Amino acid sequence: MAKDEYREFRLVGTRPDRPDGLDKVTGRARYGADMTAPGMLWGAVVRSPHAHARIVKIDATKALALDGVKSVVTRADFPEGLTGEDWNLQENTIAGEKALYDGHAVAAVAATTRFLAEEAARLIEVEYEVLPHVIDVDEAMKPDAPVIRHGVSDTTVPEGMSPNIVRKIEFGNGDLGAAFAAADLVMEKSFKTEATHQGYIEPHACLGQMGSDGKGEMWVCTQGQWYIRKMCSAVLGTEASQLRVTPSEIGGGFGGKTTIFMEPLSLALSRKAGGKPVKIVMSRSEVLRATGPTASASMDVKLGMKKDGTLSGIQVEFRMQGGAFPGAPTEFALYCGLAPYKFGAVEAVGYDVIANRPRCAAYRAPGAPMGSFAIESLLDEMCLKLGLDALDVRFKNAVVAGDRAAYGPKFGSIGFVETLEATKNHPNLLAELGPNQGRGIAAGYWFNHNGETSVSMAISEDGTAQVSVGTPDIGGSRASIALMVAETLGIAYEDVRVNVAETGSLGVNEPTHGSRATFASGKAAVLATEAAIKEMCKRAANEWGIEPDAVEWADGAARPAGPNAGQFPPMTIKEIAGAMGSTGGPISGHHESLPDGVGASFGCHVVDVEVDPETGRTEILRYLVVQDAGRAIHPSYVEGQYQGGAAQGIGWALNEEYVYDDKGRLQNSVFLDYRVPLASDLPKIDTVIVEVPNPGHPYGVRGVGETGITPPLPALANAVRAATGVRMTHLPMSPSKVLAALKGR
Amino acid sequence: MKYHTPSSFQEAAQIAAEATGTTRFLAGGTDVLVQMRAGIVLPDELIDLKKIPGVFEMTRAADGAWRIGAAVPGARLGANEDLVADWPGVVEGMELVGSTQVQGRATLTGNLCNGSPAADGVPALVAAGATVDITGPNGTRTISVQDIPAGPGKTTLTKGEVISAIHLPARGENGGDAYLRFIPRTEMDIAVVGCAVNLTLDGDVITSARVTLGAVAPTVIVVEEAAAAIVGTNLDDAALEKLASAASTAANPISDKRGTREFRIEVAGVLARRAAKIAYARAKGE
Amino acid sequence: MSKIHVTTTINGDEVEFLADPRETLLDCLRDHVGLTGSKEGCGTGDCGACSVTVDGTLVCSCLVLGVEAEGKDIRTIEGMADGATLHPLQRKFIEHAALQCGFCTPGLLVASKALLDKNPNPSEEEVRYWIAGNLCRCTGYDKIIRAIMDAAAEMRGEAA
Amino acid sequence: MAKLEVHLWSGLRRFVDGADKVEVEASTIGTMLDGLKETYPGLAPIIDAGVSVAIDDEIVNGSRHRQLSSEQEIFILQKIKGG
Repeated sequence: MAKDEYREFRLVGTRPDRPDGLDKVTGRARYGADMTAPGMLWGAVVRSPHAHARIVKIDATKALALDGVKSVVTRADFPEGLTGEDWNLQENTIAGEKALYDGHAVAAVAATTRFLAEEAARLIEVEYEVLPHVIDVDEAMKPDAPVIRHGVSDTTVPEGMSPNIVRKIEFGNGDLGAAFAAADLVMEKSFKTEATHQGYIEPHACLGQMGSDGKGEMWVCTQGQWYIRKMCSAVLGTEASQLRVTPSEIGGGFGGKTTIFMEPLSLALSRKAGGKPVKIVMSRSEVLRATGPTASASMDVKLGMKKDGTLSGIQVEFRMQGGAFPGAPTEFALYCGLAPYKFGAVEAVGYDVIANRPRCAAYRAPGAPMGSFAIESLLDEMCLKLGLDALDVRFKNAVVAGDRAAYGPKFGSIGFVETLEATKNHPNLLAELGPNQGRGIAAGYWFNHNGETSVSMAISEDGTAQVSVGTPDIGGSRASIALMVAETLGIAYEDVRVNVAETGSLGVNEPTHGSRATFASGKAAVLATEAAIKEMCKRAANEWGIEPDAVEWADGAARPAGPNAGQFPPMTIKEIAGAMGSTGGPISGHHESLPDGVGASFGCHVVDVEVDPETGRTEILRYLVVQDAGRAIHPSYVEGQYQGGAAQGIGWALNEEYVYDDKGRLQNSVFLDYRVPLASDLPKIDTVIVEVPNPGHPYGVRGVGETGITPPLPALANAVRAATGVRMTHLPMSPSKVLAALKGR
Repeated sequence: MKYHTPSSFQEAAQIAAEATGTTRFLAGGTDVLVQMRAGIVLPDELIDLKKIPGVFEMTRAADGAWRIGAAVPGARLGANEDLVADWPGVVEGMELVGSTQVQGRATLTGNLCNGSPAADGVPALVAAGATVDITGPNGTRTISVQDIPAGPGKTTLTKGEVISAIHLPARGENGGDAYLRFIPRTEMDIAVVGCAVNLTLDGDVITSARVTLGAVAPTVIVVEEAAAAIVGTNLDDAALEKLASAASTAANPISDKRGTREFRIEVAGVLARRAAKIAYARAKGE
Repeated sequence: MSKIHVTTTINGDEVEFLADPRETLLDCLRDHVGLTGSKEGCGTGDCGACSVTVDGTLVCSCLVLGVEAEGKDIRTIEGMADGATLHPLQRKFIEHAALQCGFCTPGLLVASKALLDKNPNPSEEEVRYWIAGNLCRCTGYDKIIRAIMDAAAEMRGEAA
Repeated sequence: MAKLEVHLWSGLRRFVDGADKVEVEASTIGTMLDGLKETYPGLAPIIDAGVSVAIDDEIVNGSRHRQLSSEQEIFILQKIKGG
């Protein structure tokens, strides 16, 4: 798509109020738990207290004897014979033969009140035979580790390895031996990161209704209503089109709301209770025990560097557990961790491993933060060893368009060097540091994603526009899409209303994931708008009696062009829309595709910390995010993504982690002990939006949501190293760990 | 669950004494409601003390001693300038409990009765030598705060007994107290280690001291050796080192999700040193 | 389980409801009174999404029983605007893009209003500590802090 | 139909007799993947489970009907989506 980098825009790049702002500051916006329905029942879920146990018997007699208890479901109420990912989804929704992790659902109950449902859940008796369990990824890979399930491994796993290793990823190029021989310094280190949770403040909630005919309705907080529809239908054995899913406003997702958890349970309970709607709202503890989280990782890196900072070769092995099912994002950890630099020779090996933990869900640039932590940490350590400037070394090895990524293909238009330039010029790099203070720098990368996209727009009788998109607005995408449509149409921003549609009114859309909403729905909305503009030009041409090709659209009006230029006064969108009932009927535009032209985004973060040498506590003094946005449609929400990603990365680096006891039970399933960053923990987060427009998008957009969580992990580790002289290789860098490292224990 | 709103502590004690099922007293509710929500405690009888006259009162007697009603929330302690002037350590301990929102409800009495070894409100109360009034089915008694905690989640209160007020002694001249805790974040966490120091001076010399530690043993502990290390000194570096060492030696913590045993032992000494400096400065009126 | 009749004032209006004594004020607001602006993010007083004021005191409504509302003056997010006129904090939150998903927003607005009612000129640090019990996972708090500081300045009559 | 050169990640090489790239006659992404599966049955489960295809400097998901030419550089990658 042709696009002029120096185009000036009327609206793109401005910062108007978001369309849903008023609803969201007045409490009117309706989220997952805010919907009720006549005759509604409340659902509650019985969850395994064991990390790994055979389910011997489930007896719901006492629960069903309570007045007001309307239905109980177990795995027996779900169809048999599912395979592959459908089976994984069903098994994770409700355990079959075995409970695979602490918090795994084993039964569910619906009753007339929430208290009654909870009481009934407590009365459902489940007999378990507790089995040996395994939590840690390296433990799970050992030949004698307890086996979660046999037959999960795909054909990439060599014979003779533990059945818990379900996938092996290998790629590479060049002669590693020669590369290391040519290096002036070769170092190797091992790194670990613990599992963290997306930590959205809104717990999962849904209101589901399904009759015995398999027709159903669902109101749910989700990043993707069509995914909910497809997955629920698969798990229940019903037809997708018979289930209509309406997305509520969504209270955060970060990848964690791209899949199903208890949604099929509400439908199954409803179906069994004569079609009464069933609402299920998870507690925070259920959210932490049974949804999300991300994978934990154990990683080895060996890197070769020349005296001048040139990288000569890298060898990495990443092992990641993603819970009791395949899907740890090991390949993304490898791809993204290796993406920023020309490494010379590369040898990369990864393992996807299962363990007795909740099934990992996507979390903002899945895998990338772990990979970057390992590689950027070692890179930093080697810069220190060779006395090189960390930013200079990154410049020297940075990939540019046309360079080949470590995982194979070449990069298209990217803005990594521009991002490093902007970092270098930022005043934060000149701030003086005191005792026990240190500065850390790290880069990060995310591919960005296109995904199935279907958008409709229609011109209203008064010349305003409505746009229906399938990607829930999780952070201001209504505003960015309205800006692009209004820009394209030449009308006011306020004259565009963007609706997030339910599954009945558009073709299939993938969720708001992969940083795709403003890129993909935005691009489709612009193309849909161009289709409507073409029709409006045709209407004007008909009125003027000239060829449609001889009409152009500018500033919200059709204008005769070419030989007809100036022959007629412009016909405004209001005039065309007002007459459309008598000129051929409604005017609308539609676009559906897998949009091409995805543009990747690089970022660079700089953090200054102070570490208390007596307690190991890390305080963040200042924080800088620099990232390529392609073009910022609504810069405030681009900055918001940068700041939010940084904050989540800071939490991951310093305090957040899943803590298990020796029985494999999660020890910190409340926000009191799952420590996400607080307002008082953070400084202002400075941002620089770099704009290297993406040629694949009509306004140059690159996805911006995910890259920002990638650099904080290594940036913080590098800063702590600078402040203390101690290299932390195991996240989180909790005070206990840092103090122990300082004391040389 | 039955919800009671007695109009006297005698009535409250009576209801509790006669109850056959699980009973909980409700003041601020910031522990009880959390336990109810999580299904850890499902009371049959919930006895709300807030309708009892005087439970929100906070008074300083002519001799300088304080009486703090059972339902006075943390935010009101901090808002009382006289109390802050007399017992800043007690106030800062309570004010560290939870968020601003929790401060609107949580009480010192509740913090004490919850029985958590990590309760932030308790070490400074013990260091101050505070006492509590207890009403039971057989009358009232007054005991030291130190004698209330009996282990994690446990108190020495017997069936039907309820605390009606907390007493702090008169501050007197040249005294100061301080409480510090260590948490990983800046707010909202449970103490990994807590330490309170209460001392009095004659000129620059410490004449008496009490040092207490939280979260390093099943209950709050009073570290006599730590106090002895600084009494008779002007808190010089040697005294501070001895204090820190005594605090670390006295700590006998567990390793858990909030911190390791080694970390707690080490930091107990660090906090003792830091808290003592603050208390000393306060005693000098600095 | 017998229910208890509660008469209370919410956002200036007298309201009656029947509460199961186990229900929190948050449950009652959401399920009996139809005020779903206050959110439950944790149920343990750790996230602040359910913040309301009771007789002027900022609390987590998940840590107050519904029956305790008897005779009290409750203020929620739904009562923050004066009719069609937004409170300056509400306006500044929109203007500064201080919300992404918006789920924590009602609680943050109620909490920050309680701060400005008490202290019209807080420092950034005071704001950060006052709202430490209001978790936001989307924004990193930066724009929230800017919005509160700007609203405070405007309310003091200072130019932003 | 064109003769396409397709690069594989090295973990797949044992299904194609150790080669790091293979040739296949095809005109679109779909026929290229089908051709690979037919010639190298070991690749079938991997491809069926979902892969992304990089064409020159762009990573493409879905789009079986996208035209390919022998001048393009083609890589098979693990399927990419995101959070």
